[in-house]
Amino acid sequence: MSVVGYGYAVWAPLIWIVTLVVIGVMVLIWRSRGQKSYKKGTAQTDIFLSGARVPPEEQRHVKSENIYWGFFESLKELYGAMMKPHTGIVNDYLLWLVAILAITILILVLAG
Amino acid sequence: MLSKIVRTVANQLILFILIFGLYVIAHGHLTPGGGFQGGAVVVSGVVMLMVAFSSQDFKKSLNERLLTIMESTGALIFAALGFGGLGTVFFYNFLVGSPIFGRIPPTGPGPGDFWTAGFIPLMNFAVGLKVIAGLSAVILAIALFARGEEMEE
Amino acid sequence: MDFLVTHAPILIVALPLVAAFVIPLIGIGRAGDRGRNIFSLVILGLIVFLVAILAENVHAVGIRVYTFGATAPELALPHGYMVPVRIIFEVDSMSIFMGIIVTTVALAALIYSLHFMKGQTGQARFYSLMFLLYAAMMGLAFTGDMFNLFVFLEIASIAGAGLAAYRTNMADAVEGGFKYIVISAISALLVLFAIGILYAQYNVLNIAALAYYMQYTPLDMLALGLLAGAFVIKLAGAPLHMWAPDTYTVAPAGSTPMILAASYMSMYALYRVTFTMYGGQIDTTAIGWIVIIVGVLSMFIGVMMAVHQTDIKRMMAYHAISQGGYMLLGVGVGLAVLADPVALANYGRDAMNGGIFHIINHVFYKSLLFMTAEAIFFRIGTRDTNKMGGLARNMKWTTAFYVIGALAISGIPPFNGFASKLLIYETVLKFSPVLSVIAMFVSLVTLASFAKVFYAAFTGPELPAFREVREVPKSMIIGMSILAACIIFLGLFPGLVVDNIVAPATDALINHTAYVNAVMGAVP
Amino acid sequence: MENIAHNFPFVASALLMGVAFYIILFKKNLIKLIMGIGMLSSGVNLFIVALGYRTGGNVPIYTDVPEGLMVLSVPQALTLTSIVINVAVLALMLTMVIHTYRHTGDIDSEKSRKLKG
Repeated sequence: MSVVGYGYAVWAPLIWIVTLVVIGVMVLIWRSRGQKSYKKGTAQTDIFLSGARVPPEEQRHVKSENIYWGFFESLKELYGAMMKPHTGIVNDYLLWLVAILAITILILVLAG
Repeated sequence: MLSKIVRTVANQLILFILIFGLYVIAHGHLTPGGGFQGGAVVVSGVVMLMVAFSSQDFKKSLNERLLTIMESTGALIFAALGFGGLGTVFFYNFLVGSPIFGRIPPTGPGPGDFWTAGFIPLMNFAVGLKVIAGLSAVILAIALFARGEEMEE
Repeated sequence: MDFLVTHAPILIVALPLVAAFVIPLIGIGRAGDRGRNIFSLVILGLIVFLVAILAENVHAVGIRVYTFGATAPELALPHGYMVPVRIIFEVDSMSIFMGIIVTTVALAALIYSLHFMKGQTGQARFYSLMFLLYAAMMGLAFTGDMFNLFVFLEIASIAGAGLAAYRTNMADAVEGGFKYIVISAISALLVLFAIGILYAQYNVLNIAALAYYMQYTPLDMLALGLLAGAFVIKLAGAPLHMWAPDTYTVAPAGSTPMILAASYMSMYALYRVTFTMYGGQIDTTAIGWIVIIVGVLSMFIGVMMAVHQTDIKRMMAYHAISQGGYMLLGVGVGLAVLADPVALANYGRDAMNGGIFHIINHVFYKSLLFMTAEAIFFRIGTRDTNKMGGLARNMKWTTAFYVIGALAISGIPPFNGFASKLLIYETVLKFSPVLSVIAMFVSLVTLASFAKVFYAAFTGPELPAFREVREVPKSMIIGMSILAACIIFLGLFPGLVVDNIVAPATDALINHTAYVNAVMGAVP
Repeated sequence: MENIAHNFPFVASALLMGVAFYIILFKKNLIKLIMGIGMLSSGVNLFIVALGYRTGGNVPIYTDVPEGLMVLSVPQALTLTSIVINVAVLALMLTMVIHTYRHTGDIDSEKSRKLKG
């Protein structure tokens, strides 16, 4: 009932979940055998930044635009090329429509 | 507000425009025309009044609530006529043969009999009501917007 | 009960239409809000029931034909006629599949909106437009002739644009609505032009009759090109996707899923035209490859633009484009091999199963994600992820729903996105391995971009500005949990769904003679 | 010569559509854009009405017509529906342009845009 066969393999979510639960239980058992000396509310849980002063909360949070900075930096040219057609001008959207329409009709009339 | 001559002529002319619009609505099943066309003719009269007088004056008499009620009523009458045929099939013309618009027209070329076509004339009336209210609301709203005002909420 | 079963196709379209015009009348009084909410829920509950019995009926007896104004609903072709003369509704498994999707989303969106819209002006118009949009979408799914398809497309566009521009106090909302109505109006006029070309040749408007008489002349191919272009811009396939982020971003929460579903109704129309109307003797390889290329472009451009966004709803809108590419890829593979029975049985049908299964999955999880984004907007008043942080501390339900949606869209097992994506990867691999690799890469970037937003918006230290933020009201949580429950159900029992509603829909598309014969079977 | 006269409505509708597309694609003023869409719809409507016309045909409203061709009534019904829809669409667009003008003080599609990228 919950199984989908694809030819190469079979995807059975229930079996997958049972496996996940077994692994989870194993992890929990593992975890419970760890050190017990960690205590909440003491200096153990404070942030340690090589002795430097810890900045306030707003500055500690990594802003969304800084995440994957390297990815965007290395793909700068691709993004430059991709931003160019996304002008936000409604006439340009329609220009694309007409261009694609012309190509589609040409292909269909010639191939059909 | 335009000059007194324009206002007086508009006041006289609106009657004829209304009559013609209602004629087009009523004879929609016999002649070219119908609910939308007749409604548009009536609304052209409203536009004329709006040009001759000012759109603020209309805000009082043609308020949003009235137009909403009119428009919804028109649409509901139309839908109700559709539901009326549900005994057989939706949109089944159940009025054929009944005294209201139910006559079967005689064959042969002729100007047509008014009491024919079943519920189609009634639908034309409903559409006409809806179009008059809807287009008036549109035109009033745009006229008021252009002056920097809102239609009252 | 028999009465309801017989008249279900029209009641499903007519009841919301009536509701759309009754709602402004209820909303006039002072105490109208409560009455209007109850009325909307009652009507929609009734429609859900009708859709359920119609789905059961279509599953049991096959294609249902409903003829307007005839002496009997099944009388599409009166005795001695060569073509159907009346307006007909033709409901097959594909139509009812789209109907189920739209109805579920409408139910969740309506319940979500009850609290979301509280205290805003013009609520009557909002609900009225919602019902109008719903009626138009169901009409699109059920209609059996081309002209009504155009009419319902236009109604859906008008209602959708009105909803998108609903918050007229914001300049960008009006702009998004305007762009939507402009591209919708022009694409609808292209559809009308194509209908005119078809009518000129065959003098019929009925889809089944057109398919019966289709000669595949160059003019027919011109009409197919116009229809395909118009539907592709409406479903936001690259490179015609640019309007979608603008519109989805600004639409108020309850209506964004509805507008999203409306764009997939255009996808349904595209499939209906290509498979049913042109699916006879013609070699569909050319149109199949066009669909595949559009799909791959949408996947890639959509996801790459999405990673870059800082507006949370805009990011999700670009993902909607990218996920639309998966559906086009899956079904495009099926379309390209439609003329080859061996390849079709080998992997084409499964690819189409994947593409069509992805529609229901995607509409559910993307609607859920849009709702979580708008829940954040509801509480903190911004969509900019740069300004967010630590929201998980106060909005636990919203975070949970976001995580469910994000995992589902990234294709993480055991959620539903994985089931359909796996189906697409495996079948496309047999058709062309490169396409399959691109699809997997896109899925990876999807996960990356959702992880980015999760990190930026929900985790991190509690920002002082959001210390007072509370969880969203109950009706919004209920609306989201309906969709979350659907996602988990689809994820746990994919086989049940694929066998009972997806596979019949695929077969309804492939088996074009059944659709034609349901109307034209009695032609002398 | 007769052929040209027969095809005249189609030529006119093609011209209308061509001019309309030129306006839609290259005029940045939103009001002009709306006019272009209006012209496009007129062109399509003219095309469909011209399809149904038969030279020397009868009016399709009599119950019993004389011998000969009859002008097709279906395309006229289609055109009428399409006109009604277009009225609604154009009205909606105009109100949106008014709102855009109120917010941004401009009706140029490039200068009034807030959403891009």
